[in-house]
Amino acid sequence: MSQEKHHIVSYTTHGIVLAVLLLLTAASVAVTRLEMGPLNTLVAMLIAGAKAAVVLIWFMHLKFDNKLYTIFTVLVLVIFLLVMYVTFFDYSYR
Amino acid sequence: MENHTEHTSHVHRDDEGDKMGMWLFIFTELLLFGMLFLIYAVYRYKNPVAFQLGGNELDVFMGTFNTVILLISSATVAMSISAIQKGNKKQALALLSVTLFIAVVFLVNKYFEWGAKIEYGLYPGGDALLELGHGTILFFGLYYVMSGIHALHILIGIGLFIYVITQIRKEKIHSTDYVWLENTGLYWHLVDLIWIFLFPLFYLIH
Amino acid sequence: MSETTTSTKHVSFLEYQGKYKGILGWILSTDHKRVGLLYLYTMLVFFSLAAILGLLMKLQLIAPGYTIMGPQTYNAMFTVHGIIMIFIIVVPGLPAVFGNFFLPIMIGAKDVAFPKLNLASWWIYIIGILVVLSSQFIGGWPDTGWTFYAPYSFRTPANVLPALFGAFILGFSSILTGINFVVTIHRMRAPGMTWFKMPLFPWTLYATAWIQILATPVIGITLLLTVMERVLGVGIFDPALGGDPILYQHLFWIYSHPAVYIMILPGMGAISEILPVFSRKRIYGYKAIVLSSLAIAFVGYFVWGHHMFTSGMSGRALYAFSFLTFIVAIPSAIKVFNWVSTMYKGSLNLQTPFYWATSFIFVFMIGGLTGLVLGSLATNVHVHDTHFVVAHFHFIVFGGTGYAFMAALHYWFPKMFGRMYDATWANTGWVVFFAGFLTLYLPMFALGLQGMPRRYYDYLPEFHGGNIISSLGAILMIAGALIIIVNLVRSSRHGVKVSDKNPWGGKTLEWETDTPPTLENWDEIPTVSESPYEYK
Amino acid sequence: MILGASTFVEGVDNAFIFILAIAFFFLITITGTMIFFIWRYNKKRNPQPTQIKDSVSLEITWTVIPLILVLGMFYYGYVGWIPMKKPPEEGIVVTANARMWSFNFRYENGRISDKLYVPKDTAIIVNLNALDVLHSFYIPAFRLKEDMVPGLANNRTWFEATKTGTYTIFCAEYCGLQHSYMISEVVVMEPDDFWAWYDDPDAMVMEIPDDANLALLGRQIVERNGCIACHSLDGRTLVGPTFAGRFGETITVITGGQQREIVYDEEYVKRSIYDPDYDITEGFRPGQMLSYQDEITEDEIDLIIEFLKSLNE
Repeated sequence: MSQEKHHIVSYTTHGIVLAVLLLLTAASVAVTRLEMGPLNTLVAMLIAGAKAAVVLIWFMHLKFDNKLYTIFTVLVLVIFLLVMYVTFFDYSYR
Repeated sequence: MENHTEHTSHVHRDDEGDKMGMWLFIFTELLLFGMLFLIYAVYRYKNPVAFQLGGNELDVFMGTFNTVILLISSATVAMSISAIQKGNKKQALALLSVTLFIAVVFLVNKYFEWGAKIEYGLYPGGDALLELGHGTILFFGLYYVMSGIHALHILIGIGLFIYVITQIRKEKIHSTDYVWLENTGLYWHLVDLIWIFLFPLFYLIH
Repeated sequence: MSETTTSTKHVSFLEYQGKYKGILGWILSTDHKRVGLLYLYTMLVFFSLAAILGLLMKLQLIAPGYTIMGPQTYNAMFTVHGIIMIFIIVVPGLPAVFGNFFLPIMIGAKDVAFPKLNLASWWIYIIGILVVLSSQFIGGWPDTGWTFYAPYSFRTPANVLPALFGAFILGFSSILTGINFVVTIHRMRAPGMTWFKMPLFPWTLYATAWIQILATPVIGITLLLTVMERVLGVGIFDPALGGDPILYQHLFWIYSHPAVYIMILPGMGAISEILPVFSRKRIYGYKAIVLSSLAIAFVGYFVWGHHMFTSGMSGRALYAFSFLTFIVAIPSAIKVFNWVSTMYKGSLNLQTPFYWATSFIFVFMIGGLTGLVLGSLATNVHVHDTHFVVAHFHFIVFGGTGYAFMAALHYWFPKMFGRMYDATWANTGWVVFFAGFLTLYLPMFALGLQGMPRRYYDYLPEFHGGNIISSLGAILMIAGALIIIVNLVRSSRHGVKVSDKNPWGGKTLEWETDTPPTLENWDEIPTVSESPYEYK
Repeated sequence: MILGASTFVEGVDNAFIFILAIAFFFLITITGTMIFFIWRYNKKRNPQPTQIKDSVSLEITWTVIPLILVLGMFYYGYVGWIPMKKPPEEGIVVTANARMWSFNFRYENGRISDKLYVPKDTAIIVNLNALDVLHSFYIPAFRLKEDMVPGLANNRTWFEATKTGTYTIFCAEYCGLQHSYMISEVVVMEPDDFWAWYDDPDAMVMEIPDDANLALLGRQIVERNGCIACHSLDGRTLVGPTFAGRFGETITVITGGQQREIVYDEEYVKRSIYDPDYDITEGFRPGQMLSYQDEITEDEIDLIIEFLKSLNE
């Protein structure tokens, strides 16, 4: 019952994914040199978010696995972000 | 009533279940680090200038280097799963050894990075740090706590890789039973995932 | 020969002789039922200890001033009482005991998904307990209260580290149980048992397990940071170094409010099992109860701030939290209405579990309705941190979880031990306990309204009246608890044997196994076609 | 309800009445229904159960009605609370200092008192200042409570008393050993009386008449600063060493990790007040007392010494 067929990800795919991740890292470091004020943080977080998504989808096989894991992951992220949001109800208005 | 040995305690194998368990564990880790990120966000919000200055103290090159090698190690671990699925034991072992090596290099880097800071007195309770303002104390407090807990996870990862490598050698992990490797891989990606956020937060944003 | 084979096949899990004999056969057994009982026995021991501490505290409060102990002892006692009751008894509570024992059986599985991990989580639990209690031998008891509020928890000269570490370790045990249950429910339901044919107790365990997985790490890191604060002085919560003590409270309650639902949800599940059986009726509003459990689990994450209405948070955060708190009250109300409706036109079998279940509804209502007083901003400011809060959460955590635990214990007792308890003693115990409970906690509401703060070693003369009644109630309640425990412990060894698979006439799967169940519960995994509680 | 003496009382009590009325209604109705069911549908009276279908409309009904009611509760709670968060522009500003385990109150003209004296019908803005750990400023009669958080900027509250009299101030946030003794009083006076007290020059400048009882004045300072929460006057050991019968004795202290014998003299008393951790009396723990550097003047210390001397008699 446990031996459902598994998708084997090719080395090429992994290579491309790694290349993308390294590029994003380089972009992230490069962008810091620009002076954009508070936008810096936003851009850095967006790039980090993109990298995280790439790792989750390809390296962690969310793309190929049971969709349940994707649902769980999204749910967990939603809860975390909401907790963060609600906390800032305090700090932004103090 | 002595002889019940014929009763075989059922060998229940459910790779999908094992993987689900690992994912759930990863969620607990995400929330654990998530709360550290929450603390970071709050203090950055309250002490923007001190956090910028604190970031300047850290070595961007070291951070970038560690990020790059950690990403590579994530790729090698992912590839090792493909290798084992194809039944290619040798390649899998080679890829895992690379990962293990990188994990050790990461820790060595961390050791030197921390060592340099501690020499300056930039550690919790250290003289140099106490002279700086509250915001900087918080920045370095968080830096040590977050990268420290992350390093602890790397250490655990090293243990897991050693275990998995020996199991592959013993043919306990092979092309039809590799959930241990898969779960170790998931764990390692988690470690990578956290670093992906730690890196810009501490080293990059000025 | 043929006879021996049948008897070996149907030997109960209590008598089954595995690799190890005697006590080792228990503490090294991965059988989910034995693990469940291990938790039960451990909890019995520590519940008794913490209850004695509670009684001593009430005796100290019977009159103003020094009665039987000094303030340091008193402060240590309410701290240890809180830590044991919260982290060792009610958080693991129903999931660890009845969840372990009955979840696999109720969904038609042979064991949980990870039996070894299950045993490991009991061992981690024991280690956690030992670490907590070790403080007594290495530097004395902590005196921070179970909340470990910053900055007192790292300013006090008392010995706080073992308690912090112990609670941290206990968290791991809780997480592992949660992971185990979620995977078990996803992967091991019997053929035909779709999600909406699953009984309600497993449903609430499922919701609970998710909270255990997602909330427990929050307290883990918070406790760890407090340890680091004490040992290294990292400054994260220390106002002297720029830290914000209110952030500690945020983190603490981000876990500890959902933890209240870890405590109460499985109790609600157990009540939802018991009422239909003793009413001989289908549970009213099955789907409403399921959905409200999930809703509670989800919304419960975002209401933690109502523990902090006077903490110095921003005003906007305050009314956001107050609003969400009122929203989360609704699912509980829905459950109460459905339970009462289940009794309507039933054929009520007035037995001990039914008494516990109905008294659960009563005390839970008091707890819930006084919760509304605490959720509303204006009233909260007055009664926050007073005896009103103490009364409220004892009504929820003890009145809710505790009564549900008792109901579940009296309900499943014959299945677990293959013996029946003495019903007269059980009912007597219930009456005495119930009376004592109300006498103990109701006056606290009045004391809180009058303004008596909590965690008070001594009080002004104007609070004397309420405290006398309350303390006498404590004595009565402990007497009731004693009757109940003695009756159950005695009956588990000497009670009348029950061989009937289904003494109460329940419809869920656990009543189709042998009494007590065999090692793997089933000779053959059952197939499910009907939804649970299909009474005709 | 209980005694109320501030402008907040009405709003808070209205919320109490609204919520408690609904709560009692539901508690009594539902419990009554349960008891009725147990009587009417028990096995003897009703041997055959009747199965009933779930009704979506009923579920919706008992979701919506409670929802409306709790929104009403939210509203009452909000309305009763919002004035607490809006201190008026003008009023008497008092700084409340809390430390383990005493309060004191500093007025704008520099006057310090261990009780909070306020005029009736006047807005009092209280800056909350915690020196060590969390405390909470709680006046039940005013329906007022706000935590005192060390390091928190703009930590304040306000009230306007409506009745003269004396009301208790509690510390509601657990703060250690003597938490339950951390009590003070707010004295509400007629405005004229208050201003007379406030402007009383004798209390401002310490002019000690020749025939004054110095020890008694010292005792007042000791009490005002809450010293006796930790230092007993009758020889009992509390958090710190007792005051009784010590002055002039030779005592054993730990100074910088070294044990030494010193005389309990004027110099020692002063050092212990301004730098409490310098000498720790044997058998006691450091870190328990904060410096009173800015709160007790040297002149006052002289009076305290007179008081300590008087305890030897």
